[in-house]
Amino acid sequence: MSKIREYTISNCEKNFLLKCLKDQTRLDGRAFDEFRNIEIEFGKDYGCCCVSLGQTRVLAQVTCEIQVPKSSRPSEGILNINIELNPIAAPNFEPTSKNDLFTQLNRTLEKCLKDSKAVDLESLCIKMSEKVWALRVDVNVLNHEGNILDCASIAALSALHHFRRPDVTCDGEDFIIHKYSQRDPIPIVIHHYPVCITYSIFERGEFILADPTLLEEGVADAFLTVGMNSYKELCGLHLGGKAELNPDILIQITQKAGNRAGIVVEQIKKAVKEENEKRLEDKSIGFHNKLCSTKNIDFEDLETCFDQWRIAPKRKHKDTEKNMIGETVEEQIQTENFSVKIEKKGSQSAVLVPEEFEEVGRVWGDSDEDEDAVVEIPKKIQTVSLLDSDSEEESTIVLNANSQTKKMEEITI
Amino acid sequence: MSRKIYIRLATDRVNTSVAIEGLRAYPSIYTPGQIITNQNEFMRGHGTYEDNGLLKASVAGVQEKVNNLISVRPLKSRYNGEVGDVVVGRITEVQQKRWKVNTNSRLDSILPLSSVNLPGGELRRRSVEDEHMMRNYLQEGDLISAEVKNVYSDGSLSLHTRSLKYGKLGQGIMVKVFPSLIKRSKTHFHNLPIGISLILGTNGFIWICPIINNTEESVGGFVQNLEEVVPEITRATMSRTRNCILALAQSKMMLFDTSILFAYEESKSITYQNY
Amino acid sequence: MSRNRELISNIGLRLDGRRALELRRIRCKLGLFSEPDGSAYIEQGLTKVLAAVYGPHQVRGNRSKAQHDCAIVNCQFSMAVFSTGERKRRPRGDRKSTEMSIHLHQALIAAIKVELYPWSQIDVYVEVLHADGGIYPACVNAATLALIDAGIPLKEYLCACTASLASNDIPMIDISHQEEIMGGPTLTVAALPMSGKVVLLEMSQRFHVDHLPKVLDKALKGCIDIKNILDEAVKNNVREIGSSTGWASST
Amino acid sequence: MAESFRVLHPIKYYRDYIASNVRPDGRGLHKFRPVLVNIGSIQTADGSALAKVGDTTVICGIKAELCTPKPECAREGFLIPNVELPPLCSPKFRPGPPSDEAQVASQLLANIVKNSKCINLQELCLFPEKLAWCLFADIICISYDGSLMDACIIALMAALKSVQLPVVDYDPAADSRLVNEEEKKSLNIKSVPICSTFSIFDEKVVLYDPTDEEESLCSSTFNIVVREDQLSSVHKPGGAPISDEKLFECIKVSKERASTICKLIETAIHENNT
Amino acid sequence: MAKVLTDRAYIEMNYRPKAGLPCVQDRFYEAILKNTCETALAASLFPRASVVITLQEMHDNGQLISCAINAACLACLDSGIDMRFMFAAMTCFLTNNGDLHLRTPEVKEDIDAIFVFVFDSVKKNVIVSHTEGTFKTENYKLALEKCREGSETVFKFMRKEITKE
Repeated sequence: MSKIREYTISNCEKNFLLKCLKDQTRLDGRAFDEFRNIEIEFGKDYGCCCVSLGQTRVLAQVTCEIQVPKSSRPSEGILNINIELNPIAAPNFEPTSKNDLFTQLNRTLEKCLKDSKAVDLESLCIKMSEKVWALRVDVNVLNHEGNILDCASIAALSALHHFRRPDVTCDGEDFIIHKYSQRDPIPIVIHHYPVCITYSIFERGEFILADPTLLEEGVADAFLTVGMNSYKELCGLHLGGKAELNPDILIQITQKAGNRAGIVVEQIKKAVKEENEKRLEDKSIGFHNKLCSTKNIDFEDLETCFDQWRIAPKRKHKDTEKNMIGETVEEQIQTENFSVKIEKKGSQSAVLVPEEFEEVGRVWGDSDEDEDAVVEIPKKIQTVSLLDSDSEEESTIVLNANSQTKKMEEITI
Repeated sequence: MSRKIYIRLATDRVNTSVAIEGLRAYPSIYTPGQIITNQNEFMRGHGTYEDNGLLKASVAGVQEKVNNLISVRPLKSRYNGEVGDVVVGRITEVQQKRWKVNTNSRLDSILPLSSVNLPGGELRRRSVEDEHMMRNYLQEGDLISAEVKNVYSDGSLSLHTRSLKYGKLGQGIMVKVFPSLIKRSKTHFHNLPIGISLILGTNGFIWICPIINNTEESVGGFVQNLEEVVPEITRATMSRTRNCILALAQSKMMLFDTSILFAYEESKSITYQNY
Repeated sequence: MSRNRELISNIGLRLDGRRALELRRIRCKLGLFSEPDGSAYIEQGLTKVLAAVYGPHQVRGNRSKAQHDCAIVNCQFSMAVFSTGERKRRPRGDRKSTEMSIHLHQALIAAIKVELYPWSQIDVYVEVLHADGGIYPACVNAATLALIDAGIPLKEYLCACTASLASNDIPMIDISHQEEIMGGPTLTVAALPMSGKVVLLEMSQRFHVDHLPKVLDKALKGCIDIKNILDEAVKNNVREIGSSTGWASST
Repeated sequence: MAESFRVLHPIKYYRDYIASNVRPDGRGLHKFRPVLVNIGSIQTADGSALAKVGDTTVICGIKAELCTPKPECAREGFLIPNVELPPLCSPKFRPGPPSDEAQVASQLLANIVKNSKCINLQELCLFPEKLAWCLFADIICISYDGSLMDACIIALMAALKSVQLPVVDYDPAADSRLVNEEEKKSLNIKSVPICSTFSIFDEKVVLYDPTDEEESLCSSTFNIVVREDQLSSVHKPGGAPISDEKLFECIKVSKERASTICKLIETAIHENNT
Repeated sequence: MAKVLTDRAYIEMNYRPKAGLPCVQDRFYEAILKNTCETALAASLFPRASVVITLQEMHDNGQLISCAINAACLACLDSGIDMRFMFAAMTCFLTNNGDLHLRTPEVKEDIDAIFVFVFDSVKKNVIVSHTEGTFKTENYKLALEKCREGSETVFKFMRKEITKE
């Protein structure tokens, strides 16, 4: 399928943006080091959250299952992180392709969360070198409006923080996995909370913008992603693109990122805490709060609910209903009873021939020849299968061809 | 075959340089990023760039100065075509009204249909039939010798074969060396006294073939005589020449008729085993 | 953190006997092969990397990729199956190698003067023969040498170096594999050392942001040292070729 | 002439035929093709059957393996149906990983097996949490000419009926198993679901048991699975809408057909045993 | 390029589960969704084009496939692509005491069969029928009627939603 090409930015857009930057203005009116708003919502399941950073939106879900640990680390659980770039987020994304952006996003997030040992993997061990919990964080990008990485890292971290795994008790040999309803599930132990903070670099470091939008991403020379936790510890750092940056600018940015990290982590923790309290109080939870609470579906509620999910502004559209079909079904189906006969065709096979068929019987007529063919088929298979089990398939094909040629002959006659 | 084989890492390799160290003063060598001058009366040539009012080198090589023009010439690079160069190339594509030729340049060169000698007179208009016949004249994979007619702004070359000495090549050997090893001289077509003919393409492609009697000139150089049997002695000479050229290239010696002849003479003392 | 203390001994020596700011031995060679336009081999300690450059040449394969204003740079990183302790089953194509290729590409386009070659393509192939820590820097340095050998214009040398933090205090450079697995944080820097610009920065594990300036500073110093070594090798190479060809010039 | 007309204007070609209540292969609109069942075709499998519906030929081989049950359902064994559509059965399939069509067919088959409860999975369990049979039912299509599901289910059910499993003695204390190859027993097949395929041509004419060509020209194809006198699946995955009366007409027809095919399978099995 | 159809638009359907990689079950849903949209969209108006519809599961609280189909219909309406009719999906549950419910029963074990129907908005004919479990024809008939009634509400909602603003 010829795919929609990657979004190319026209020269005038690019020049306009750069010119605005020279006037110390960003197109959306933010200050250079201002970030977009973060919104964190949690789903009904444990470890499910939806994070939006401005218009960029991702959905994260943590799942767990029991696996055999890696032989190199027998006492550690497994953490897998996967960011999926759906065509739902941007038309040029493909559901299956693993492009450069995909690799880079996944690796950077992996470094930020996994290599910095944010999750206590040892607490996920059930039995040394036999059973451990394998956590899987799936991040689905719902809308791409720049800076997927920051959004994904917040979502992944919130989801991990929110997630509860089922409790497991050991009963001698057997392990009992308790359902959520039986025993209180256990949260994941997180040592520290690292988030990614991305800056885009323009004109070789002349302008540095925090949290770039899609357009800004397209124009920027390079990106600096800082993985940072609330203790201002670096957990992964990546500068890439066509960058040429002075080290002192770099250090300056990382310092700034430290402050930002504190704010973001605070927000994540607060959101999770509020959510957990809600759960305790048995308040309605999940994305469609209002929908769940009302017994009868009310239009107003549905609307507000859908409005929350509406991302793109509404378009006017023409009345589609007039194009609908208006054909009437005229034909009547005649009822009929089957009169069929089942013929025994030699050993181990039988044929069902509808009687009407014999009347029509042009192709399928039961002439002697045809009957012979039908009888012969199983015999052939039988003999071959006795001799050599591997060649059954081939022989069957041959025999099928046989019957076909028979058919052909009849037609020609 | 019980010969011992020595495998060494590249760092242990001995360069087969035949130069005598310290015989003469080195010209000034520049490496990428090195400042050439801070005076701005000089003009920026190839291999240099300006950065904050400083003229810096962008390649590793020697400085060349013509009046105010400063350039740095790398001792090894892809072929940079100049008008009038003799090149040997390979047809990679037949397009409408032109052929694409690989000449070891950074972009494929172009041989327009209007720049070849067609059979039956030079000053004929190119008709539609000629366009259809293009693949009959030259097809993908054919080797040609040609001259650079024009260099376009993007660096691609336009070639022509409008002389009887250019055109399709027949039987022979092609050797590929670095273009900078070919010495530019008055003529790049040599009939060596050892009974072979050489075309030293400035693009680093060298063509070795038996001496051809100029009989089929009238057809405009689109005929390959593949029937003619080249005697074994000529073949041996050709192969020996080829090996000499490779040996010279290996030791980074400049290639021109004299150096190849000398190498050939020198190699005679080493007999080869006839398998 | 207790592990980190072992990285550097009381008398300031590392596991392999180096001092904190000492590079491993670098040996390199240019122009190994005749088929590529440029090739180079580099050894940094036990890490051995081969690089080959083809081009600039006409864009092959997907022609729509060609750019009207600059050359496209195609990088491929691969590791020989025998380069690591365990046999590596997938020498290229897994997430880490793809990431390496991407990072190599990002660093190289910052150094190569791509704007000189419209519609062209430059291929850079790197093969790690022996991996002993600091693979990425070795690849970058080898690629730089191969590009210089191919006569492709660069802004300046592109050098890369790793740095780490021992005892949570002492920066050290050029991390070996042994030190990598002992678990210190690793900062990889690719820089244009002459102008002191950072081109690519990569970090794994964690350390406090306050340590970054000094670690980065030492890594950049490492880059400068590497640049000096490479420069020497390049000059020798030019001298050698020059004297064999008799400094012949077209004029 | 007729052949080129068929290639150039297939829909028109069919319309002309259908207008006179007959299909190009000579069948009436509401006629099924002959069905052939052959049991025990593959000796290496624990159970096997070949089914032919018209030219559609599939072969099903069942291999049984011992495995540990899943912790979630510790008292159940497994029956895993898998439909393969190799390139040899029709030019429209390409080599490589299973096509979407094959995946959908496998899933549909798994659904039917689950819905019709034709086999009690608990009977496949030998010892809770420790040992169970896992039946891999691989169905390979040898020739594809429409109504794939009909053939697949007949082959699967016939093969299941022919399965002979060795008796296994399991000692949970010592975790030892003893497979007695001498003594074999058949599976307890509780019911036989039978599938019938229908197509809707031009959004109004229902064709029974369509061929491949008819399926591709029709705007909708649907299956009705009948188990004894009950329905176990009415699967219409989109396509042209159908009116209720036609739908229920088809349900009625498929019930009648199911009983005859059940008898057919019984006859074949009986033949096998004698 | 291989998927280009010369006489109508190619409809590509992507169904993404919330967690993990897409499995066979998701392909099955994809096939139903794709066939439904192919019928409803006036694809012949856009030859050689492609329409990509991506659905992302957000939360599964039962009736997932119905929800996905209705979402696809709303998304198609929102995109302004020409359609022949709207479609709406309804799920119906048959419990072991023989009752039919449009809401997911609390206890899973009570469910005997599940019916999913999709109707067109013009003649209210059946586009999709998907069932789970075994049931009698009468039950099927009743479920069909019940769902058809229920689909009215969904159509009403869709109309209101698109004419809003």
